Parts: sequence; C-alpha cells; structure tokens
Amino acid sequence: MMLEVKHVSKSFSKDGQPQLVLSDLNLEVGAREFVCLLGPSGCGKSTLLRIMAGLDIAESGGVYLDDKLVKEPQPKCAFVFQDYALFPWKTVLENVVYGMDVQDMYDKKTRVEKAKEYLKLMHLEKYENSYIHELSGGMRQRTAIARSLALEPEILFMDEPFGALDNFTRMELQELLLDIYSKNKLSVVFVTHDISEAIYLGDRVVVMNAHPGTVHSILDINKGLVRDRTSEDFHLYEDKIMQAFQLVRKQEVEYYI
Amino acid sequence: MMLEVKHVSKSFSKDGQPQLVLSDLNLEVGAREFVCLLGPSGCGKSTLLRIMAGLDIAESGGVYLDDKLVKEPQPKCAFVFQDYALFPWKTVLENVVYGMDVQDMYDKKTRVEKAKEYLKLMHLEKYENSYIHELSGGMRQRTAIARSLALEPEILFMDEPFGALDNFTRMELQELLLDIYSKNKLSVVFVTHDISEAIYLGDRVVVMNAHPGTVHSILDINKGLVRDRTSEDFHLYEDKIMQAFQLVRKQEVEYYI
Amino acid sequence: MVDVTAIFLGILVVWEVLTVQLEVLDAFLFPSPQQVLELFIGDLPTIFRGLGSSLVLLSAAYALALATAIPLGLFVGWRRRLFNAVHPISKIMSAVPPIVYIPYAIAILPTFQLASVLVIFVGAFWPIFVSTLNATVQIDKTLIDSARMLRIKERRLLFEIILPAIMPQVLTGCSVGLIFSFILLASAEMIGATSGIGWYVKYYSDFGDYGKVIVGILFIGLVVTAVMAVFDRIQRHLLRWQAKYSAD
Amino acid sequence: MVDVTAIFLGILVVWEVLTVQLEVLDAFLFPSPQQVLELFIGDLPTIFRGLGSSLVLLSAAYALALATAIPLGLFVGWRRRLFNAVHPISKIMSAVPPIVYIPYAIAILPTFQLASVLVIFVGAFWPIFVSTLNATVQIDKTLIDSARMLRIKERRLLFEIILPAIMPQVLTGCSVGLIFSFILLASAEMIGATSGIGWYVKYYSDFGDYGKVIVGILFIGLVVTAVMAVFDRIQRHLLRWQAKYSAD
Amino acid sequence: GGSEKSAGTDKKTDFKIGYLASTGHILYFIAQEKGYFAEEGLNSELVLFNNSGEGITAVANGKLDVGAFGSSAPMVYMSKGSPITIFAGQMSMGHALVAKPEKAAELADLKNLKGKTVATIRLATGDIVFREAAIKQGLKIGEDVTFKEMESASAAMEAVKNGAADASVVWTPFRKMAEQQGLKIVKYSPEVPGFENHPCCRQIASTANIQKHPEKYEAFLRAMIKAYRFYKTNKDESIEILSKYVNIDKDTLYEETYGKYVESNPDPNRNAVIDFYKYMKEVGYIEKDFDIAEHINIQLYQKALDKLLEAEPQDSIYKQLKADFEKNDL
Ligand SMILES: Nc1ncnc2c1ncn2[C@@H]1O[C@H](COP(=O)(O)OP(=O)(O)OP(=O)(O)O)[C@@H](O)[C@H]1O
Ligand SMILES: Nc1ncnc2c1ncn2[C@@H]1O[C@H](COP(=O)(O)OP(=O)(O)OP(=O)(O)O)[C@@H](O)[C@H]1O
Ligand SMILES: [Mg+2]
Ligand SMILES: [Mg+2]
Repeated sequence: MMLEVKHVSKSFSKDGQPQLVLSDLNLEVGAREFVCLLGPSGCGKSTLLRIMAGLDIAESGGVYLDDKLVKEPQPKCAFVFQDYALFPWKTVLENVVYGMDVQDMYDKKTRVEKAKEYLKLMHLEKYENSYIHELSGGMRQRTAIARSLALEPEILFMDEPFGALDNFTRMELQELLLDIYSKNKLSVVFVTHDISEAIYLGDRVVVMNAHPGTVHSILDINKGLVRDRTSEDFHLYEDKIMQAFQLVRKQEVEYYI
Repeated sequence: MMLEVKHVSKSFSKDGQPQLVLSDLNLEVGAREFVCLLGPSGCGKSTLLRIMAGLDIAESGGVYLDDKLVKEPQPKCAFVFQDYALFPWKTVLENVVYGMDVQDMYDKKTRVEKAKEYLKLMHLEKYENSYIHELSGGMRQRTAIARSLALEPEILFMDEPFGALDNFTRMELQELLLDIYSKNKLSVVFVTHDISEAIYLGDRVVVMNAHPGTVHSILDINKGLVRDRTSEDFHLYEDKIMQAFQLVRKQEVEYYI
Repeated sequence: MVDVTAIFLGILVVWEVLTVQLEVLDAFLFPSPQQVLELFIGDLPTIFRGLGSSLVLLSAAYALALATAIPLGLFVGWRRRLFNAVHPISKIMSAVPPIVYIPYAIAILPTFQLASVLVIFVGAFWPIFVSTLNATVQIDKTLIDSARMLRIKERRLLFEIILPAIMPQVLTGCSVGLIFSFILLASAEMIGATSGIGWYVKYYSDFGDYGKVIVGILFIGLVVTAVMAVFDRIQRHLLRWQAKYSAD
Repeated sequence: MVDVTAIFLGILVVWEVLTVQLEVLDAFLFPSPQQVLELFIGDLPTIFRGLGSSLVLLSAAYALALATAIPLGLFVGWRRRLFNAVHPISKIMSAVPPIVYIPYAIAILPTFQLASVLVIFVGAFWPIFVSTLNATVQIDKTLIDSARMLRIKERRLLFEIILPAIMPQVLTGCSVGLIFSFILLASAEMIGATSGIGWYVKYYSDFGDYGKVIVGILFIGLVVTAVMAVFDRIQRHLLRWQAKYSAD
Repeated sequence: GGSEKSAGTDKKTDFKIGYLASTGHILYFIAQEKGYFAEEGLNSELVLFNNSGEGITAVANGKLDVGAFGSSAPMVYMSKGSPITIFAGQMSMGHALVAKPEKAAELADLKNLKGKTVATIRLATGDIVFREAAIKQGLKIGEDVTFKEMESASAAMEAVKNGAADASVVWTPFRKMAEQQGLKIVKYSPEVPGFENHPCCRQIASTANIQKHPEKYEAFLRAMIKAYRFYKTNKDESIEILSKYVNIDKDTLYEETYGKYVESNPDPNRNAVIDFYKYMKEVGYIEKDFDIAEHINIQLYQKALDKLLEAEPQDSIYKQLKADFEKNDL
C-alpha cells in the first residue's frame, strides 16, 4: 500500500475571489505508517485530508493509491471526523454494523459479532444499545473509531479526532489508538494542531505552512524515546516543533491579528 | 473584595434519581487573585462556577461576596462562556457596547469610545463592524473578553474560555489574558481541564475530584518560575499535577470506561 | 395538565357568565354551555358516523401526501439544480388555496370521494414537501461524507441516511400538514358528502345553527387533540434517539 | 433562473398541446393559454383595483398578526408554566378552519372589512404565534445566562435578546402565516367585498368562468412571488448577521 | 326505501342525483324514500353539494346524471358554453327580503331601497329578483342602492342583525328562521311584479346524456311526478321524510314547504324560465347573449306525464299538472 500526493493544488472562492488553499503539495504515506499533519488553523489540513480520502478532488495534481488516481472514496479506506459524524438515530452497535452492511461484509450474524468485538476493543461493550446522545464525547469518538476499524481499512484518515475532547479523555484515546495501531495492519493519516499529540502518535510529523498550504518540514520521531510524555526527549521534540512553529507563526501574524 | 464558597452542595436529578454533583465544597477567592479550577469532565466545575456567579443557587451552604449571600448575578461581575455566548445579531462593537448600555454605564458616546479601547486591547480594532459569524473562534473569544472587561468587573468568571480553540490560538489568548490581568484590578476564576493552562495562568490551581465534586488539593504556583512553558520548572509543575490526577483518575476509572 | 384544565374551566365559566348570567352575547350566535352540551349528546350518533367517514378521507389523503411528498422532497432536495428550479415554483404553488382545485378535481376524478381526497392531499402535500426539501438541502455535510466514505448507493443514502437525519424537520412539516388537513376537511366534505365532522360544521353553519357549529368545532378540537397525541407518540418513537425524547 | 424559466415554458407547452393541439381537456374548465392571456389583458384594470383592496386587507391583518402573535409568543414561551398550559390549547385552536369565524366576525365587528381582516388575521396568527412560542422555549440557555449576568430587565431580555435570537424561527413562522393569509384571502373576500384578487377568483368560479379563475390564480401566483421576494429581502436584512445571508 | 322487487327483475341503471340541503328539494327525497326511483328502474344515489358551481361542474362532466342547483347559476354556466340543459322544475318562488322590524315598514315600498345596503348571495334567485326590483324602481345598483355579497345566508342575516346591512335576501328555510331571530319579511319574491311564479331550482343534465339516454330521464321524471303527487297528498309524511335531509325543526320545515309563496313542482315552467333569463340580462349577470330556448327540453317531461296519465287517466293531480304544463310551457 502506497498513497502518494503529487503536486496537489486546490483553491476555494472567497468573497468571489479564488483563494489558493493548497499549493503544489507533495507527500507520501507508506504501508503501516502513522503520519501526523500538524499546522495552524486554516492552513488546509482538512482540505488535504479530504482530497487524500477521495472526498474532494484536487484542482491540479492528484492523489494516487497504489499508482491509481483517486477520484472518489476508495475501498479499504475509513475516515474519522472531528465531530464524529455518527448516525444519531442508530444505537452504538447499529452504527458499527451499518458500515459493514453497506459494504456487504460477512453475513448478518457475523457482522454483529465482529461489531461487538470492536466495541469491546474500545471498552464500549456496556453501551452497545445506547443512543449517541447518551454518550460523552470520548465515548462517541470511540464509537466512531470502532465503526471505522470494523471496515478493516488499510488506511485510516482522522481529522482532529480528539479536538473536541478534554485533555484527560484525549490522552486515554491516544493510548487506545496507539494500541490498536500496533495490533492492526493499517496506515493512519492523522490531522491535529496539538504538538504533543503529534509527537506522541506519529512516526512522522508533517508540519504545514498556511496561505497557501504547503509542507514546511517533516520530522521523524523515534518512537522508542517518546513513550513517556513527561520524559526529557518528549519535551525536546516539543520544543523543536514549537520553534519550527514560531517561524510559521511569524509569517502568519498579519493574517491572524 | 472577597468571594467565599461555604459548604456548598448541589445535586441534579438524573433518570429521576437525585445525583450529588457538589458536596460540601469550600473555597475562597481574594482580591486580584487568579484561581484556576482544574478537574476531569463532569466533576462539577461549571456548576460550581455558575453558583459562584449567582447564575445557579446552591442546595445547601452558600456563596458570599464581601459577606453578603449571593442569590443572583451581582454587579461588578462578568462571565465568559466556553461557547462565547455573543449576540450574533450584533456587530463586534455593538456586542461590547450593549452590556454597558444595559448597566447604564456612561453616556452613549463614551460607551462607544470605551468599547473601542477594549477592542483595541484585544487586537480587534479592524473587526469592529464585523458580525460574529465572520470571526474565527479566537476572535470570538477575544470579543467576549472585551465585552466582559468593558463592564469593569471586579471578578471575571471564565468557564473553559479557550476550550474550543486550537493550541496556537489558545496560547496567544493565554498571553493576552495574563497581560490584561496584570494591568487591571480584577480577580479571575478560571475553569479548565488543561494542566499546562492552569499552571501558566493561575496563582492557585484548585484540583477537583468528581462524584461528588470536592476540592482534591490546592497548588500555589510561583509565577516567577513558569513564565516559559518550555522551562524545567514548568514541566515539574506539570508532572506534579499529572500525578495528582492519576490518583483522581484511578478513583474515576469505573465511571469512565 | 392542571393548568390546561384550569384554563378550560376558566373559559367555560366566562362563557356561562356571558351567555346565561349577563346575557350580553347574542343568544343565537352564542348558545350557553348547557345548550351546547345537550346538542352534543343528542347528536352523538351523527357525529360519530361523521368521524368515521372523515377519518377515512383524512387518512387516505394524508397517507398519499406522506408517500409522495417525502420521497419527492428528498429527491429534489438532493439535486441542487433541481432544487433551485423547483423551490420558487413550490413556493407559489403552496399559496394557491386548495379549494380552487375543487372543480377540476370533480371534472377529472371518477368519484366525489377521490375529489375530496385530492383537496386534502394538496393541502397536506406542500408543507411536508417544502420541509423535506429545505431540510435535505441544509443537511449536515459531514454526515453525507461519512456515508460517501462507505461508497453507498444513492437510494440507500437518501432513505437510510438523509431521511432519518432530517426526520425532525420532516415531522414538523408533517404536523403542519396534519393541521392543514383538518382545516381543509370542511371544504373537502362540501363535495358530495352527507357526513363527516367538517361537513357537520359547514352544514349547520349554512343553516345558522350555531349551537351545532360550536358542537362541531369542539368535537374537531377533541379529534385534533387525539390525533395530535397519536402523532406525538409516533414522533416520540421515531425520534427516540434524540435527547429530548429519550425519557420515555 | 434559467431552470425556473425552462420549467415554466415546459408547463406552458404542455398546456397548449393538451388544450389546443390535442383537445383532450374539457375546453370549459381548461381554456387555452392564449385565451387566458387575452382575458388577463382585458381584465387588467379590474385586477389591479382588486390588488389594491386585497393588499390593504392583507397588510392590515398581517400587521395585526405580527403585532400580537410575536409579543404573546415571547411572553408565553418565556413562562414555562404558562407555556405548558397554552401550548396544547393553541394546537387545537390552530386547527379550527378560520372560515367558521365568519358569522361571528360579522356579528361582532362593525364593518365587513374588519370581519374580513379578522378572518385573515386568525389564519396568520397561529403559525407566527406557535413558532415564536416554540423557539422561545427552546432558546439557547447560555444566551439567557449571558444576559442575566448583565442584570437585565425582563422587557429588554424579551425584546432585545430573545426576539433577535429566535428571529430565524419567527421568520419561518411569518412566512407560513403569509402563505396562510393568501390562502384565506378568497374566503375573507366573500364577506361583502366587491373587488380583490381572492374575490375575483371566487366570483368567476361562481360564474363558471374558468378562464378568469385561471387568470386570477396566476395573478395570485405573481403577487405571492412578488410579496415573497419582498419578504426574502426583509428576512435577508433582519438575518444579515447569519453566515448564509451575509453575501449581500 | 324501495326494496320491493329489486333482486329478481332486470338490472337497474345507476343514476346519480345532486342536491342541496334545501326544503325545495323535497321531491328528490320523497322519490328516494318512497322507492319511486327504484320502481322506475333507477338505482338512484343522492349526492349532497354545498355549492352550485361545483354541482353544475359535476353535471356538465357527467359525474352527476341530474342535479338542481338554482336557476341563475346554470344559466350563467350555459352562457359560458357549459353543455347542460334544463329539463324539469324543482322548486318555485320561496325567496324574500328581510329586515329589522323598525325598517321593514319603510322598505315595503321598494322605492325606499334608495341609499340602503342589501346583503345578498351572489347568483341566488332572490338576488336577481330584488336587483331587478330595484332597477324597476329606477334605482341604479351601486349608486342608489348597494348590494353587498355575502358568503352564506346566515352571514347575510347576521349583517342585518348587527346593522351592517339594512336588508337581506334570503330563501327557504331562512325566511322563517329570520323571523324566528326577530327579523321581519319585507317582501316575498313573488310579490315583486314580473316574478309572480318565478322559477327557483331547475333540474339540469348534461345535454349529451339527455340525447343519449332519454329513457333514463323519462323514468326519472315519472318518479318525480309520483313524488309530487305524494307531496301534495301526504303532507305529514312528506315533512317526516324531509326532516331526514334538512336537519331543522319540523314547524319551520312545514312552513317553508307548504306555507306562503313556495312550491315544489317538476314542471319545467319554460315560459317563466325565459322571462327569468331576460331579467338576468338586465341585472347584468349574462354577458354573452345566447338562445336560452335551446337549453330547455320540455319533451321529456311531457312524455313522462303522458305515460303516467295513460295508466291513470283520472288522477286529478296528474290532470292538473297537464293543464299547468300547457299553460306554462307551450
Ligand atoms: N468548502 C469550502 N469553501 C470555501 N472555503 C473553504 C472550504 N473549505 C475550506 N475552505 C477554506 O480553506 C482554508 C483551509 O481550510 P481547512 O478546513 O482545510 O483548514 P484546516 O487546516 O483544516 O483548519 P482547522 O484547523 O481550523 O480545521 C480555510 O481558509 C477555509 O476557509
Ligand atoms: N442542568 C443540569 N441538569 C442535570 N444535570 C446536570 C445539569 N448541569 C450539570 N449536570 C450534571 O452535573 C455534573 C457536573 O456537570 P458540570 O457541567 O458542572 O461538569 P464540568 O466539570 O463543568 O464538566 P465539563 O468539563 O465537561 O464542562 C455532570 O454529571 C452533569 O451531567
Ligand atoms: Mg480542519
Ligand atoms: Mg463545564
């Protein structure tokens, strides 16, 4: 599995004027890789991720999955949204089963069994029959992740999945995600604007510039060193990226203040 | 100015059962003090803050402002909400002016002048005539803060004001808030679940337990030591609270997983 | 409930005082509560027969409106271009009083009952259609994206994702449509009917028998209350996944 | 716009083919487009005079509905207990066909015109009242808290905070009320009127002059379109603070 | 009803009859309840309408085989090209002008309508009678006297009661009901010169249907004539039947069926119809002149009556009808 972003540009019209959001952006995601996209608000992270997932189309350039141009959502891909995008009229279990149903995976009974497995993995076995509104934010996002995993994807796209959660829940879910990632054969493309989250999760951290969105720098993380958030090395990576960001922010100041 | 929380308890009914949310809670906020309330989601931080502000009434015990029982919102108090609670049908300037208008402060012309001053303080002078929906989250919260400051409060209550912002914007606003706090004669009661935010901002950090909400411990912060977020001392405080929290979380595990 | 009852009793007392005690109101137009009650009891068989035929009419028309307005609304709302073309037209059409269709309905449809059904149908159709249409256009795009990632077929997208997602707004439209149906019942039952609760009101109001008119209106009120209670139940069931309905 | 025009032309062509070319439709009920156009041009003075008196009627009734339904809705919606008592009653009342009030309106009110106004008023009142009521009850509580922190007076809270905050829903109710007004125009103008666009339709339908009935309906359609365009403008202005209306 | 020999004999033809809930339609109700339609081989069904226009549309489109929806409305529809024919009568006279007692005496002289407001129902027979009466007094409608068109007879009476109108045009049974509510009859419609035996509801049918199935209509008319005989000879039972269809108190029904200036009669009354048509033109209700005679068919009635007389040549009522026919229709 190899996902390649080649010379992707994209603009949106704003107040009638076209505004370049992504400009000639290049990126590669290999098999079983965990890539974090990090950047300030509005730099085009979501736009890039959507194009990678086939939900949007690049204006020029393109995204290639195993050398095939991506024009629409591909099989074996799943997407986790910041606001969960669960189906609130379905119970937790039904939410997980539904995706498998649409994709014609297994028979009905097996689907339910598999779904229950994934819910157990996310510590949700007690909430199978709850409706979404009865869950806390963290539980919702865990449901959304279970739903995506149930599709047995090769690539999991995640757009600030923990952005709306409080810090404690967030840390828990990061742990859980790493655990699953290590146990399943999949690649993850993970958008965030939390530096420590990016370091804690990613094999590689892609720092993005804004206006227009481009890749500023790519940082490889030695996973052996950052297992403890309170470790020296962790703080070292943090400070490094913070500095990279200070540069990015300098350029941006005029847009934001 | 002295705000005292004395033996405050409060419960809400859940599925018909009364559920104790705050239990016999005591706390004091002095003049020109910056107090951070830190605790996991659902531990009753918002409930406590609302009772302190007079928006809710305690079931037993009470809140005293300069020895007078607080039964309703008091003059010289302002509240900043997480979701801004701006009036979207008013422009930025009108939002700031409106509060002063309701409180009959100054004459019309002076109100506008004062409002413009506060907006300038929050770097919003260019957006005076924008509507709320045209602003980014950070700009919205800056407007909300300007609106509160314009009331010249003695106490500013803030309920996770930066909870919905991305990390970079959040840091900027923390800076701005500290700046204003140091320049104005006011006390701040600030609810958050971000450890580093609490350390960076607070003179005192009140760590709360949940089920029912009580004060777990209070940490005094030496502000001289934490001016730099990447400093050793900062990380030290962080690790200290993190550990305190691990304890809190241990107790909580059964509720959350 | 206590308050509702209190208000009803209050109205009753005022009515009694104005008609019987003070006699300030024209006795012909405003019969006393007691007279109305007597008329009501005396006419119960007629009224209940009327209720039967009205319900047949209403349910046929309303079911037809549901069965056409919702799928059409989904389909048109989902296609932006079609929506842009249909939306202004539907605005105009919805303001045409359905009673003007009566002669056409009589001329074209084989039976008078079908003509009555058509009149009620038209009245119920527009609010349901327009609310489905608007809700579909304004649907949360992430939900759609989430379904698109599953490579879902359009049919399933419309009926398994969009329809349940917009169900709250659709139901609001349905309840307006239901109210419309009742308002049009009297007009619809002017076509070749000899019973029906709308007919009852219209018939006696033509004869200036205002006691019976009031009986009819009160009875329609009762029926509307009952039908709305059923509607609420269905709504509660369909929206049981919403926080505000989850208590039951 | 292109699509809308295309649809209109399409309807016109089908109409022409069915009436003139194939003659499958009863010529009495379905005059040809050309006949309708001729009648329209011939009757322009009558129609425009009618428009004048209809607009007077409509605007009086509608203004009255706005002036009463919105403050009442705010007031009742703000008081939970009052809301719980009034809500079920308003549901029933809103399902009473306003035409049954006609004899009462005539008996109580000094002039026919006022009676007509009352009938339209009742029709417009309920949707505006109910939507204001529901929106007030469901208003975002933080907004209220934010205002309470200012120690605001109730009057200002209702009209300066709640009313603008629920304006989107109130306007939806207002547009339903406007549609209702038009639907009731024909009935209202059955009371002692000698001109009016609703009267025109009803008059010629009594005389079996379906060419003119169609002229009247089309003209009402035009007027509704124009009034709705004005309404949209006002809505756009009142909601200029919303993202979707900010473009203009 | 007529359940006598329905099963055994040959199949009956379906026959839909449109009516208004009015005392004037008593002959339909009698024929239905006494089984006269069934006797004549018709499987009749009575369909109630509240609005003349809709009833006429139903007749013109063949959705009703016959109906009686006033006299002026069908004529207006004919003038617009509606393919319908008047072939029998149903009710005659029966209208009146009512006012508050204090005004009634003054208005008894119709000259005094000058400056007054009259509540009326558009296209009601009485509407034409009293408009024509005003014109005959040299009054200009719209200038000297105002006719306010109302939604229903009861609305018109309300207008008189609260003073919004000085007088109101009403018909049976509202004439009596107006009196019960304290109003006074100013003038009965036949008291207006020119309207002495004026028609009210006429029976109409689609012209094409009459041409295709004259036998059906003759059968229908025989039933109506039998009903007329019953109406004339069994008053109490007639009122009993009527009360099933017109739900008001029986005294009023009796008064408005057998009282002053009202009669139900199947005679087409061609001559009076043609006179009435002239007045319609004068009042301005007919814009396009047409030959009303072409839309009146008296042969069906004639044949039906002759057939009945053949069987019962000595029946006094049939004989009277024959005499009337020769006077009124030829
Ligand atoms: N559908 C759209 N129409 C118009 N402009 C858009 C659209 N989507 C995104 N944009 C603009 O493109 C830019 C990048 O948006 P994007 O959502 O990709 O940023 P982001 O990096 O994900 O930001 P955030 O961290 O706030 O989610 C922004 O300026 C945004 O306003
Ligand atoms: N109005 C209410 N009715 C019922 N229960 C309530 C209400 N407000 C709060 N609660 C309950 O009280 C508890 C504490 O709520 P509170 O909002 O004070 O927590 P919090 O610490 O502010 O959490 P968060 O960090 O998520 O904002 C929660 O369990 C919540 O469900
Ligand atoms: Mg984004
Ligand atoms: Mg909170």
